[in-house]
This record gives sequence, structure tokens and C-alpha cells, in this order.
Amino acid sequence: MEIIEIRWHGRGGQGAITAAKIVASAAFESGYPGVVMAPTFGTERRGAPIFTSLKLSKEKIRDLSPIVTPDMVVVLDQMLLAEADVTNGLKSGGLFVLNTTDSPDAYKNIDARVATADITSIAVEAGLPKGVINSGIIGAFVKASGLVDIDLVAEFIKKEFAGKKPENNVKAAMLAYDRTLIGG
Amino acid sequence: MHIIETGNVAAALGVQLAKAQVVAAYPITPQTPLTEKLSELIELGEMDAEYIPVESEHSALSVCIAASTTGARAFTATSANGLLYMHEQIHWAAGARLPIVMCVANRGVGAPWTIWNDHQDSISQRDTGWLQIYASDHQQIIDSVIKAFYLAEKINIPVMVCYDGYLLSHTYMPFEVPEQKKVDSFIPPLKSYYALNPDEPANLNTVTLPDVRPDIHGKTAHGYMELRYLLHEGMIHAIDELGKVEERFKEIFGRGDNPYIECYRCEDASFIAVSMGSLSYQLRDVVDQLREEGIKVGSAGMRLYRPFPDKAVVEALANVKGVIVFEKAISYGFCGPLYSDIKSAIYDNKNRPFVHNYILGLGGREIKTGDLSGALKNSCTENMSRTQEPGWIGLKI
Amino acid sequence: MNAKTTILNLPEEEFVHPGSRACSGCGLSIAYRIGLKAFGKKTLLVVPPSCLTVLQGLYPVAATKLSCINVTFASAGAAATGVLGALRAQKRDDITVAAWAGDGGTGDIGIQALSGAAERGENFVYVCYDNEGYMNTGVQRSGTTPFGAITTNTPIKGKQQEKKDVPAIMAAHGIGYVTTCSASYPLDLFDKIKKAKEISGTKYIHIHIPCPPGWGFDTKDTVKMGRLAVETGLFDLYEIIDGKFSLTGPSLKISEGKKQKLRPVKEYYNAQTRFSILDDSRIDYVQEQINRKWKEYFKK
Amino acid sequence: MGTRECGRFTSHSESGPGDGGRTGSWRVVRPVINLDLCIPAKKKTKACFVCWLYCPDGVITREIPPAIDYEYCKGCGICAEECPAGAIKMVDETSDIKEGGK
Repeated sequence: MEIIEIRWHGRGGQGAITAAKIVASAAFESGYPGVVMAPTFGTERRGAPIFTSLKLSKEKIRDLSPIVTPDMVVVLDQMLLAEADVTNGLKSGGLFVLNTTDSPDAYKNIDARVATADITSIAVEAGLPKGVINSGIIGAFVKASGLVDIDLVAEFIKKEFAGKKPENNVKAAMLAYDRTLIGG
Repeated sequence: MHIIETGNVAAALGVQLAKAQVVAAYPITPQTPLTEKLSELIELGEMDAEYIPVESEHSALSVCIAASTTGARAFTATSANGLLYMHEQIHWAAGARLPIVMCVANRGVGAPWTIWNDHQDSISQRDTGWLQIYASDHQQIIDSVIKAFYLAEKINIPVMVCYDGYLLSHTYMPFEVPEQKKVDSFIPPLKSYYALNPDEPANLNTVTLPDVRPDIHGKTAHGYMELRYLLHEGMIHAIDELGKVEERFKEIFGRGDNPYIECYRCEDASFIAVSMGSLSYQLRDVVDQLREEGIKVGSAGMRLYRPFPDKAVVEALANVKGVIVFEKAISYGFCGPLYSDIKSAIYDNKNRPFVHNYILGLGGREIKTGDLSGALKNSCTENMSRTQEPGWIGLKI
Repeated sequence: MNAKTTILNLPEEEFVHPGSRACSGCGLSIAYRIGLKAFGKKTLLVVPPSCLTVLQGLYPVAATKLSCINVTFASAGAAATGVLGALRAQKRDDITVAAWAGDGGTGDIGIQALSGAAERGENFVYVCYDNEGYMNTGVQRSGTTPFGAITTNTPIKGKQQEKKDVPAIMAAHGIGYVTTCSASYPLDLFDKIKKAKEISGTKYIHIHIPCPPGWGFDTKDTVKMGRLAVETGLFDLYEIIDGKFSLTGPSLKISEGKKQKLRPVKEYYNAQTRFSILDDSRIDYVQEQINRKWKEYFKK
Repeated sequence: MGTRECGRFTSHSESGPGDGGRTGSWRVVRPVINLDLCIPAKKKTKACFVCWLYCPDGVITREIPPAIDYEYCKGCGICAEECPAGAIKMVDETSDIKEGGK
């Protein structure tokens, strides 16, 4: 059974779980009946590093154990690079998506395809309060991974952010989708 | 409609669909998001129920006991020490024959504190006279909650729906949310055997004597022991009732399985791994792997733990050489509780298989698929000597 | 306030059958019998274990004519909450819910559930009958047993701690109605329960209940003993309505100088064998405390 | 006949007298009302009834004259103690037996 394993790194309160959930919903809708998304088990404290595991498969997934060797890693906050071993286990040739002002070239040391976007600025441009980055990072992830269709994702963003500036969140994802830089 | 949500939300939606009227709960990890969801649904007006934010789990079940006695469909949920704090009330609810439904997001028990998953909490409530149903994924959680209300009200015995804390409670998975219309046709409105009211006065559950005694009509009323017998009889009867409930559910919702013991690749198996909860699904991956190596093994998940479906267990394990029981609970100083139950159930089999026992995953200790396949493979090796002592998987002592 | 009830207009209908298992001369029996007259038919009762459990009858015969659920010792407040929740869910608002518990079931093991219910403002009447000990299990000390009382688990030295002031704890919850009553003043009790029924939210009624075997006096003296507790100023009858304290009935009369003066506490102590080991210095000390408390009352 | 015939499966009590049996047998002394002293009996009007009010077991009627149900009266003596007219006397039960009373 082939499983695509995606690990999302963020901080408590940043919305990594919501981002992963939106991607999970869109993936389920586009032909991945096997979806398991597991947040860090335990007490989540605002600001502390957390990660969320998302497994996708064409078949039902039965193994709930955490991801050890992710195919893709998404990092919501550049500062996490100094705090957590975000690339731990990342498969050679995998995908690494990062919210940063840097270009992918700055991360040549990572043995993976690197995609970057300045989600923090994009979010503000989209009319979101500073620091709301989880919708933007989805756009970058969708662009870099090509796993799911951005318009389908936009629909799930609207649903998930109902009552919480859904249009601005969609805009952030769209802008990020357009502006994501993908390294070689 | 399929949605992707946590196991706790699946449970909450089941409670909403079943139209519980009184919900009382006290926060405890990892159950909390379930009752948070219910309070949200109730405050939004999407669920017509009374949410009672009590000051303890003991009171949570007390509220449900009194509400159920007064003719309302009552629900509560808890985990670990919260469940243990309810213990007195858990016995009481069953003894009073109240159709309460409770979800248990399974968690290890202190001391020392742990918030992570094992089954020690609900297993330790085994002998309270509640039905215990274990779910292996989110679909089973929401469906079990709906079935639980129907069954509980049919047999006047409370039902516990147990699912793994975090592994299921906090993990997002797709599942189908049944239509309200169908659930309404599945569960009729609650009709209590007797609902406390001023017009038909009754004094319920007062001191009941060791021996029988005439009632005011001159008939011989029960003694305490007769009431205990009736509860036991009701529990035994519940096994067949659950089968009927499963059939009825299948007719209306188009899905269902063996409600007692859910078997995977067991038809031709020489060995069967038995477990409860999400572990039984993880073991399916292991079974697939070992099958490729030519080991004829299957995985069986206990869906019903009390009453113990001994006939179904005997049937499922009738023709195997070995049974390997993986458990997230232990009866200290002896062995895993499921292990001793299974051994007791198959004692009269003509060709008794060997039964091995592994303890694992206590307090959330990670269960690695590799470790599972190693242990299972070992046990399936025919020359493996029988041991009474359970093996411990993942122990680093 | 409504016209005070008299013996002549107290409802005739009895809600307790004769031939209960309560002790001869039981103070609770008086309070319960009159109390149920005040609650009336449309009442659902919640009772944790206590002497009342036995009084109300053993299965399958009920000595009470009202509907009642017996609940676990620690859960009266929560169980009343559950009854209320079910009634609300069924849109029934014509029924009074009352919990009737002993002092242990109230101030000791039951205080958590009671406090939770009061904090939530559950709309019910909570009656605590205070016979100052665990009488049903054979007279052990409770939180409300007074200092110096011999009980079966303070058998030699007597209780070494003061009586817990449960009504004050309940008043601190800010509930709308807190009152104290005595089995020896059943009409006052009747009126207060009636009044409580008309107030919304949590109501707390604390009844002082003389217990012949538990306190050590003759069965004929039950009413006398409760009256003595009030007339010596040891147990005061009062109401706290929306936080405002006022003495009521005989206590009010004493404070107004309309009735006799306070009787010496010595009379009360000497009348009960449970106080047999109290020495004069302790009695003098209590008398001083009472004098001080009453000085405040007399000022008002 | 087994208890199943009672048709219940819970501890469900129904209201009836004498759960504790004929508690009149508990008495060692019995209350006897002297109608010459009893206020309502003497005045032939509804009055007093202190005995009715205080009786823990509700075995005294609020009638003229008040009647005591000796089948259930436990003989506590509160009525005699509280009667403002001193109309009730507690009489030794055995004296009744000696006199061949009921």
C-alpha cells in the first residue's frame, strides 16, 4: 500500500492542524479515500513547536503510528528551523515547503525539492491579521506538491474559515499559489 | 455525506443525531473536544438538549442517572481517572437499569499521570454491568454511538462506547455522517419503562433486602439477588439483541459487520491475533505482511467486550492452532484481562489452540508495526513454547 | 410575606404513612412529615443515604407517597440537577424538585455536588436535616457535630472541632434563599419551604433535628430539645434573602425582647448524655460566644 | 411462585402503610387522652391539636376528640410532653396487659 506522508511543522495556535485538515479534505475529495491526520498527541501549548502528520493513500489507512520518513515537510514558521529538527527522516528527493522571504536557493543543504514563499507578507496583503499564515501555506503546498487542485482547496478554505474572513484566506492561498518559488 | 474530522467529533455527531436530551460532562483529556463540540451544537441551537457543566465526573453520571430516571435520553463522556471517579455511579446506573450512553476516550490511569492511550480505564469497569463496545475507526465510533442509544433503550442497560484516546479521539479521518432522517427511523423516541413523575409515585432504588418480600399488591417482589440475576440475564440477552441491532442498522444504513468480533483474513488462518480498538486495524497491516511471508495469520478485533460474546469468540477461533492476544491493559499479577477471558471461553473446545499474550502500548507507548509483526511471527512459530507470563512489547527495561 | 400558617390551617393530607422504620421520637419524622405537606404532591424528591432512606421504606414498600429517587451519598445536588434537566428537556415546569439529605450527605461527602448545583443556580430546594452526626450508621461524628459531643468515633474525648457552618457556606454561593429551621418549630418550617418554592434558583433549608439515641435524651423530649437549642441561642433561626440576614420566628422574638430572655446553654448541655464530658470551662466559653453573637443581634 | 411474576426488574417501591410493620408493638408506654382536659374535646371546637402537629408518625388525628392509632403509635411520648393542657398521660403498656385490655 502506497502512502504519501506529509509532516506539518508549526507552533501551537498557528493553525497547522487546520491547514493539514483542509488539504486532507481536498485530497479525500480528489481520490484519496485513505486519509489519516494526527496532531501531536499531548498538551498543545500556544507558541510551542508542534507537528501534524498527514497520511494520504488510495486505500484505507490502518496504521495510525506517527510519520517517521515523510515524503513532504511543510514548515509554517522559518524560526522553527532553529528549534526543531524539521527535516528529520525527510526522504531524499522529497519536498520541503517553507514560509520564508528567502529563495529556495538558500536551502541547498536540504536533500529535497525546496519551495518557498513569503506567506507572512502575502497574508497581510490578502487582508488578514499579521501572523495568520495557515491559509497561505496551503497555497504554497498545493503549488509545490501538485497533489490537489487549488480551486477545490479554495472551496474547503471557505468552509473551514466560515465566519473568519473566508475570502481573505482564499486570497492568501491564491496569492501564495502564484508566488511560490520552487527550487531545482 | 463524508467529512474529515476527529473521532471525538464523530462521537459528538452521533450523540446529536441520536437526539440526546441531557448531556452532562466534566473536562478531561482526551475526551474534552467531544463535549466541547456538544456544548457548541447546543448553544448554536443545532441540538435540542440540556448541557449541564457539572463540577465532577461523579456528578456528570449522577446527572445522567437522574435525568434518565426522569425520562430523558442522557449522555456523558469521560476518560481515565474521570471514569474511575464515576465508578460508584457506573455500578449504580446499571443496577438502576438506565439506558445511558457514555463514550470513553480510552486513556491510561494514574499514578503516575499519563494522558495517553491504553485500555486500563474502561477494562477496569468491566464488571459494572454496562455493555462495552470498542470502536476501531471513526465510522465505527459514530455508528456505535447511534446503535448504543437504540440498544440501551431496548434492554434497559447502559452502554459504554470506547475508543482510543488520541489515536482515534484526536486523529482526523474521513467517515460518513448518517442522515438525520434515517437515524430518526432507526431510533424511536425514548419510552422509559418508568419515568419519575408525581402522578405515579414510586420510591426507586432504596434498600433492598437479602430475601424476597411481598409488595403492596400481595405479589412476591424481588430480593437484591433477584435484581442482580435479572441484570446478568439482561446482559446475556444483550448479545443476541446486539446482533439484531446490527442487522437493523445494516438495513437502514447499508453498512455493518460482525458486532462481536471483527475478523480479517481469518477464514483459512492457522493463527489469529486478537486485540481491541484501533490496534486490531494496525494488526491487519501486519497480517498482510506476514501472509506475504507465507504465514497463515488473521486479525480479529473484539467489538463487544461485555457481555463477553463467548459463542462468537469460540466460533471465530474454532480451527486455529494459535491465538495471540495483544492488550493495552493488564490485571496486575496475572495477565491481560482479554487473554484470560478468551482462554476461559475456549476451554471446552475439543482442539484447544495455544494462547499467547502480549502487553503493549501502555500510557501511549508507541506501537511499532515492526514490533507487532516480530512478536506475532514468533508466536506463530510452531515450536514456540507456551508461557503463562505475558510478553511485553516495546518495553525498554 | 404570606399569613403565617397555624395548626388549624396546616394541610390535613399526610404524605408519609404510619408505621415507618424511623426511631421512636424521631425529630426527622416530624420535619419530614410537615415538610412534605409544604412541598405537596407535585414534587420529586432526591434522597442520598441517611436515616431518611430507612424512614422512606425498604423495597418494595414506600412509606412516602411522593416520588423519590435514592441516589449515591455524594450526589444529591447533581441528581437534583439531572431531574431538573430532564424536566426542562420535556418542557415540564409544574413540578418542584427537592433534595432532602442529612448533614453528612450535605456538608461532608455531598458538599461538592451541592456547591456545583448552587453555583449553577439549579432551580430546586435543598433540605439538609442536621441531626449532627452519622446517625444512620450508628452515631459517628460529622462536620456538623458540635464540639465536645461523644460519638461512636469520638468515644472518649468527644469531638475536638467546632460545628461546620453549612448555611454560611451556602450563603456564600450567593443563592437567593438560605434559611435555618428546627423540627421543634414545624409551622415555621412549613412556611419557609412554601416560601422557598416560590423563589427561583437554588434554595437551601437547614433543619436542626434532635435525635434521641444519637444525642442521648428521652424520646419524649425531642421537641423540647430542639426548642432548647433555639432558646439558648445555640441554634438560631434565620433567613438570608438575596444576601440579607434576618432572624426569624422565635429567634427574632428573643432578639426583640418580646419573648423570654436567652436561656443558659448549660440547660441544653446538661440535658444530653453526648455532652457528659464537657467541663464547665467549655460551657462558660460557649456561653460567652453566644452572648457576644447575641449582643450583635440585640443591636439590630 | 417466583418473583418474576411481580413484573418488575428494578427496585421500584410503591406507597403503602406499615413498611416497618405494626410499629405499635414498639411501645412500652402508651398515650392515653383524658377528654376532660383535652382542649378540643372540652371546647367541642377545632382548637389546639399540638399533639397532631408534633406526632412524628402521624398517628394522631386532627379530630374532635383527637384519636390515636395504636396500631402504629410507637409510644415516644412527645404528645404527652407537648400537650399544653396536660391531657395526655403515658401509661405502662404492661398495665394494660395486666388489666386484660386489648
